[in-house]
Amino acid sequence: MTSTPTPPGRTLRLHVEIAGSVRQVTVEPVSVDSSQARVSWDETSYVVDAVPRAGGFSLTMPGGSWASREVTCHTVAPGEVMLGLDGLQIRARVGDGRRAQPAGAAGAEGDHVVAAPMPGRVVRVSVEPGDVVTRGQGLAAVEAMKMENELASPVDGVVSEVRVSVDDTVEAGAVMVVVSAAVSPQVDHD
Amino acid sequence: MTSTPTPPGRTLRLHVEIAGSVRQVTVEPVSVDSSQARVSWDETSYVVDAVPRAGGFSLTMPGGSWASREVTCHTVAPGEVMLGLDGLQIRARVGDGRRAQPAGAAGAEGDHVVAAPMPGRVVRVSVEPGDVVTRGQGLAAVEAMKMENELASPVDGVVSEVRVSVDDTVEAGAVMVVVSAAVSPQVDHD
Amino acid sequence: MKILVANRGEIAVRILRACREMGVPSVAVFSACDRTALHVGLADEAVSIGASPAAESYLNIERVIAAARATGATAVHPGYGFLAENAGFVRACGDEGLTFIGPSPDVIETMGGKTAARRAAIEAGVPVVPGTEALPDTLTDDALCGRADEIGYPLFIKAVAGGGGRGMRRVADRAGVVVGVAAARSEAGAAFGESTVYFERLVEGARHVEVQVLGDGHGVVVPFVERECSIQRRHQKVIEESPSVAVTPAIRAALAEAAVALSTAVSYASAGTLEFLLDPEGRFYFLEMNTRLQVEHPVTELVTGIDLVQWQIRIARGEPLTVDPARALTAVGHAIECRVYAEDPDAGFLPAPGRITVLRGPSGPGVRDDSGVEAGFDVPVFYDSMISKVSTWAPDRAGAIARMRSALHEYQIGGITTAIPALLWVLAQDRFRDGAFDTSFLDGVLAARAGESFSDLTAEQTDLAVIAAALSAYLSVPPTAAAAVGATPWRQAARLEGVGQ
Amino acid sequence: MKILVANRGEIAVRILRACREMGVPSVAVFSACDRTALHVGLADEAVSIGASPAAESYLNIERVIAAARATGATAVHPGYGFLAENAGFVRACGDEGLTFIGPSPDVIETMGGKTAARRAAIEAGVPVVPGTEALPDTLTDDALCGRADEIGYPLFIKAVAGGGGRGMRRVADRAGVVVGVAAARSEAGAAFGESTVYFERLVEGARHVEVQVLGDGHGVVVPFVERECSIQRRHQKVIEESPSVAVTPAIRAALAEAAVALSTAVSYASAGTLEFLLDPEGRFYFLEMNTRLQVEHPVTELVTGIDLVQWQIRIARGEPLTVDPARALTAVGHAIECRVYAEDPDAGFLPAPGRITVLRGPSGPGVRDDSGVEAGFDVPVFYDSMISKVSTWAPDRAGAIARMRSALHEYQIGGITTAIPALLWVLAQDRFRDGAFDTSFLDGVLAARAGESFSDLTAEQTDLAVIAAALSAYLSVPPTAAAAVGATPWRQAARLEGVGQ
Repeated sequence: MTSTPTPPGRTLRLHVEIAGSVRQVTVEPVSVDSSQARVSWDETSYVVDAVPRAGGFSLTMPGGSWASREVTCHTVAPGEVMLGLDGLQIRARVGDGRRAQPAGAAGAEGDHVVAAPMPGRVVRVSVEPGDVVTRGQGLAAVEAMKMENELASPVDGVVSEVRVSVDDTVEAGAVMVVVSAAVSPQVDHD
Repeated sequence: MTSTPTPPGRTLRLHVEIAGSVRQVTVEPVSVDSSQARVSWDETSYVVDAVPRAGGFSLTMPGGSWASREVTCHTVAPGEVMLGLDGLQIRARVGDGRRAQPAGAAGAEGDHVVAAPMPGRVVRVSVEPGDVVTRGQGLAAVEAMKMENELASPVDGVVSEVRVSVDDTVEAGAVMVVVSAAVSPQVDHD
Repeated sequence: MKILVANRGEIAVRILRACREMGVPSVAVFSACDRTALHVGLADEAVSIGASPAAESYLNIERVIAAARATGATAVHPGYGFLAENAGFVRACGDEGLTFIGPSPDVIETMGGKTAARRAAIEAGVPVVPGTEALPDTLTDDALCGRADEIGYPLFIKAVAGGGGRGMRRVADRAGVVVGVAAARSEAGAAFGESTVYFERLVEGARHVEVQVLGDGHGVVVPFVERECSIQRRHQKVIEESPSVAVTPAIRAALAEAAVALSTAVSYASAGTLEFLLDPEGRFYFLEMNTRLQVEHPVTELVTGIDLVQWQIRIARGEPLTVDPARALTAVGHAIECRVYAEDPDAGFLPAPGRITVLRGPSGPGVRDDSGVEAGFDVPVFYDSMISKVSTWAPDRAGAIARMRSALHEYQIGGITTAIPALLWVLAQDRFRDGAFDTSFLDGVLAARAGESFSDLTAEQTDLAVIAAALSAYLSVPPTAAAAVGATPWRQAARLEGVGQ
Repeated sequence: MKILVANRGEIAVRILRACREMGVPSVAVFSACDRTALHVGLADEAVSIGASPAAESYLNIERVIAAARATGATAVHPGYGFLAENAGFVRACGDEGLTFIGPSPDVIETMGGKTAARRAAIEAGVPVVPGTEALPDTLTDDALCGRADEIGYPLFIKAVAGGGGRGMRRVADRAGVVVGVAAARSEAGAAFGESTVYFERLVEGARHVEVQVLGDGHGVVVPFVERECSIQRRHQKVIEESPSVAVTPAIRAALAEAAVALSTAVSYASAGTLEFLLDPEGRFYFLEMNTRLQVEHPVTELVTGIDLVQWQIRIARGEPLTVDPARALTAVGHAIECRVYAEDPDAGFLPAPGRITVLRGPSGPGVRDDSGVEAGFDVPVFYDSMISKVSTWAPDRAGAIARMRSALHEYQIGGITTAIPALLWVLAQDRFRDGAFDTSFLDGVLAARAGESFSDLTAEQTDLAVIAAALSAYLSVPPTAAAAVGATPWRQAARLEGVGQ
C-alpha cells in the first residue's frame, strides 16, 4: 500500500483526494484489541469497525450512523487506490499528510511522457521526433481487447522521443512518446 | 502441507491412501520452467500440467488423456487432505514414501481417545471413569449447528478418563473421553 | 417503510435483496461470529446484537427491538426460524410500533401449536390424520395404551411444540407406547421446554406435500401450486420440488380448497404454508401450518414467477393482494431445490463448520443460488448448518434434475465439507428420478448403504485424486487465489523452501 | 455426440453447461493466457491450441480441427465471434467429418455478407433500408455522390464485411461523401481485409430490434418474440431486453412473418437472428442476419423458457424441432441484459485488463449471471473485454430494471474496473426507464456528460470512500480473503511492520 504500516495505536495523518477535493484525514485506532478506529477530517469524525476481507474491507459504524458497507480496494499506482462501493468505482489518491502533494495540477512546462494506458499492441505511430503537435492531437494508438485507443498529446509542443514501433507489445505505463511542451504563459506553482 | 517442499526438479516418493488403498506415488517435475510433472504409481504414469489456483489446482493432461479438472484441496489434519472434484469429496492420506504408515488399522489394544469430531458444546456426558463400556456405546454428546452428535466408544473396554463436563465448549479434536481397551484376542501388527 | 431483517444466512440475504429491489431501506443484525457474514454487507445498515449463541443475539427479543429502535426501522421481517413464530416477539414489535411482516400473534398461536391447528382444521372441515388431542401428563400407562389402541398402529408420538423431528417417536405396537412416550417427552422437554405429546396415526407410504398461501388479513387468500417435500433425512427436508408428480389436477384443486378454507377461517395475513400428508390413494390430511416464509419458497417462485417475499412486504404495507390466482395455481415447467448443508455425508452427516477457502456457486440458465456465505467466511458452529440452497428450473422434471446435477457438479467449495455428494447420489437414484418415493424413502436408502462413501469414484476420478493428493504434498497449495504470474508451481515450491530455510 | 467448444469466456461456459446438462461429453480449447480460465475447468477435457493472440489459437482453423481430432470430438460449437461465421471453417469441419453446430456454409455465405443478405431479403419480400449494392472501387467521385443523392441524407457508409461499427461512417450531406468513403474503406480494409462499402439511408429515430429464429434445415422455422437492442455505445450493444416497449402485437406478428419468410427461403438450420431497424412510425427494415448464437440470447430464454443452446445441439443431432411456436412468440414477463465490460468508464471506456482480486457475482431470484471469469483470473488483453452478462427477469419491465440495479449494486469485483457504474447510470435515466430511446440515445447522453464521473457519490458514499482510502493506507489490505481469526486489523498492521523490519 502507500505508506509504511504504523505501530498499533499510533495516529496517522494522511491526505486523501477524491473527486478533486483533498481532505487531511487522521486515523486513530481505538485500541489494538478492537477492530475499531476513529477516522476524522475537518468537522467530520467517525468511529468505524473495519474488518479486512477479500480484496477490501467490511465497514460498520457502531458509533451512531450504523451504515454498513463492503468496500473493495486495490492499488493501481503508488499513492493511488481504486475503491469499489455500491457498484461504483472511486479513484482515490492517498499520501503522507505531512508532505503537501496536490494532484491533478501537473505543470504545463517541460517534458510530458505519453504512456500506454493499458497493456496492448501498438497499431499506429503517427509522429516522429521533431514533429510539432497540438494538445489533443493523436500521437499513436494501442490495441487492447479488440479496441483501438488513440493516445493524444497532453500539451502543445514538439515530439522529442518516440520509443515504440508498430506491432510492439507494451505494458501499462510504458512510455511511448515524449513531448516537450511549448513555453506556456501560465505556470502552476506547486 | 504434509511434507517439506522439495527442490525443483527433485523427485519425491509419497504414499497416497484413497478409499482404503495405498499407492506408492512418484512425483517428478518435467522441468522447473514448465508447470508439468510426471506422476506415477504401479503401472500408471501421467504427465500433468498443474497450475495452483484458489484453494486447489487446475489439472490438464497434455500427455494424451486430455482430461481436465479443477480440484480443490485443503489439509484437514497432518497428512490428511480433503479433495473436491466434480462435486465429490475425497479424503486422502499422504505421507513420506519411505516410512510405511498404513492407516486405518489402528491397534485394538491400549488407550483409545474419543475426540470431539467438530467444535461444539458438550450437551451430555453418559459415563464416569471406571465404567465398563462396549463398542458402539454412547459416551457423550456434542451439539453443533443445532444437531446433537453422540460419540460412541470405539472398543470394548473401561473408561479411564473423562475430560469434559456438560456445557463445556470444545474445539474439533479435543479429547473428551479415554477408553482402555479390553485385551483382545486379535491384534493387528503394523 | 424501513425493514430490519431479524435473521442471518441465506434467508436474510434473500429478504435484503427484496428490500433493495423495492427501494426499501434495510437493516441487518449480526452476532459476534457473523460480523463479516454476507448478509451484513448486503444491508444498508447493520447492527451488532450480541454474542454468537443464538439466545444472546438472534433469539434475544430485547436486542432485536433495540436495534430497530436505534436505526429507525419501522418494520421487522423475521425470515424463518429464530423469532419467526414467536408470538411474544410479534407482540413486542407491536408494542414498539413496529410492523411485523407476518401474521398476527393470535394467528401464530392458533396455527402454531400442533394440536390447536388440528382443532382449527377439523372445525374448517379440513381432513386431519386420525390422532388424539394433547395427552395430559397425568394419564396412567394403561390409559395411554388405550388411547394408542384407538388410533391404531403404527403411530407417531409427536410433541405439541415439536419441529425438526425432535420429540417424535415411531411406535410399531402396544409394547412400545409407554417407553416411547417417556422418551419423546424427555426429548421435547429438553428441546422446547414443553414436554406435552399426542398420538397421530402413521400414514404408510405417505408423501409430504404443502400448499403455499398469501393472505391479505381481510379474508382474501390465494393458494399456490403445491410443493413436494418428501425427500427428508430424519424429518429434515433435503430436496423439494414443484409441482408434485403425485398430485393430479383434482387433488391440486382439493388441496387448494382445503388450504383456503383453513387460512380464511383465521383471516390469514402474509405468507404461510399448510403441510399435508398425501397417501398412495390420493387422500390428504392436514398436518400443520407454518406461519412464516418457508425455506423452500424458491421452487414456488420459479414455477409461478411470483415473488413471495416482495408480496409479504406489500401486504405488510397494506397494499391490495392482486396476485393472479390462476397464475399462482399453475406451475409453468418444473423446479427443484437442494439444500446444501455444511455436513460430512461420509461421516454420518456430521456438522462441518469451518472456514470456506474457496467458493464458486453454480450459475447459468435456469439456476438460482440462494447462498448465505462466501469465500473467507467461517461457517459458525452456533446455527443451522444450511449454507445455501440451489434451485433449478426447466420445462420438465427430467430437465430440472439434469440441470441440478450439473449445478451441483460445478459447485466448488473448499475448506469445509458439504452434503453435495449425497445430494448428487440421491438425484441419481432411479426411484428419485421416477418420482416413486414417500417420506421414508431417503432414510431407507441411507440405512441400506450405511458406511459407503457418497463420493464413489470412477477409475479416472481416482487417478485424478491420487495425482492431486500427491501434488498437494509436493507443492504448497495456496489457500486462496495467489499464483504469481509466470511462476511455475515447481518454482513456487522452491521459493517456499527458501523461505523455510 | 461429443462437442468441442471452439470459443472462450462466458459463451464457452454457457455451451459447456448445456453439454453437461444434456449428458454430452465436452472439450474446451484454450490459448496460453487462458490456461486457468473458467471454461477450461468446466469442460470434461481441455486442449491447449496455441499462443494468446487469437490468430494463433481461437482463430486458427487447423489447430481447432486438430484438437477435435485428438480428443475424438464429433461436433463443434463455435459460439459467437472467432470462427462462428467463417464458412471456410465450417467446410473444414465437414471435411474432417465433424458436425458444425450452426447453419451450412452456403447459408453463412448468403446471409453473412451484408449486401448479399439484403438481396436475399428483397427477393423474399422483406423490406430493407433503402440503399445501394456494393460500390465498386472503380466508381468516380461524381458517381459516388450521385449514388448517395439517390439514397438521400443523412446516410450511412457501411462496409460489406463490417461489424462492431468499424468501416461505418455517418454522412450528413453531399460534401461528406467522398472523404467518408475513403475513411470507411481504409478502416474496413485494415479491420476485415476487405474494403468494399455501400450506402444505406440513415433511418432517423430508429430502434434496433431483432428476431431470434430456430430452423431445422428442412424448411421449418420458429420465430421468437423480439429483442430490443437500441442501447448501444458506438454501435456496440450494451443493454438488451425482451420484449420491446415499441413493438405492438401487430408489429410483432409482421416481424415474425418477415423473419420466417427470409429464413425459410434459405432453409435455415440452427439458431440465427435477423436484425431490423424499427422507425418511429412502426415500419421496420431488415438490416442483416447473424448466422449464429447471439450474445443477448439469455433475454429470450428468460421470457420464453426455451433453451436456445440445447436446441442448437438437438437440431445438430437431427432431432425434430418441437418448440411450441406460441410459447416462442409470447414473452412471459420482461427480461433485460447488461453486458459487463472490463473498461474504465471514467477514462473514456478504456479497456481494463488485469487480475481479478475478488469477485462475487449477483445472485438470487430472477437473476442470471453468465460469467466467463472468476477471482484470481487475469483478464487478458487479447480478446473482447466482456467478462460477464447479467440478466434479470421480473413480471414487468420496471421490476426487471429494479432487479438489475440491485444485481449490479451487489456485483463485487476488485482488481479491475468495469463499466458497471455506467450501466447503473443508464438504468437510472428517465428516458431509459420510460423506454423512450433509439439507437442514438446512449452516444448522445454520453457526449452530453463527457468528463463527468459515472460514480457520482452521495455525501455518505464520499465519507465512506474517504474512510476506506485512509484505512487502505493505514492497513495492508490483503488481496484475498485471509484475515486471521481473532486478529484485529491494527494488530495485523503491527505484524506486517515486524516483517518489514
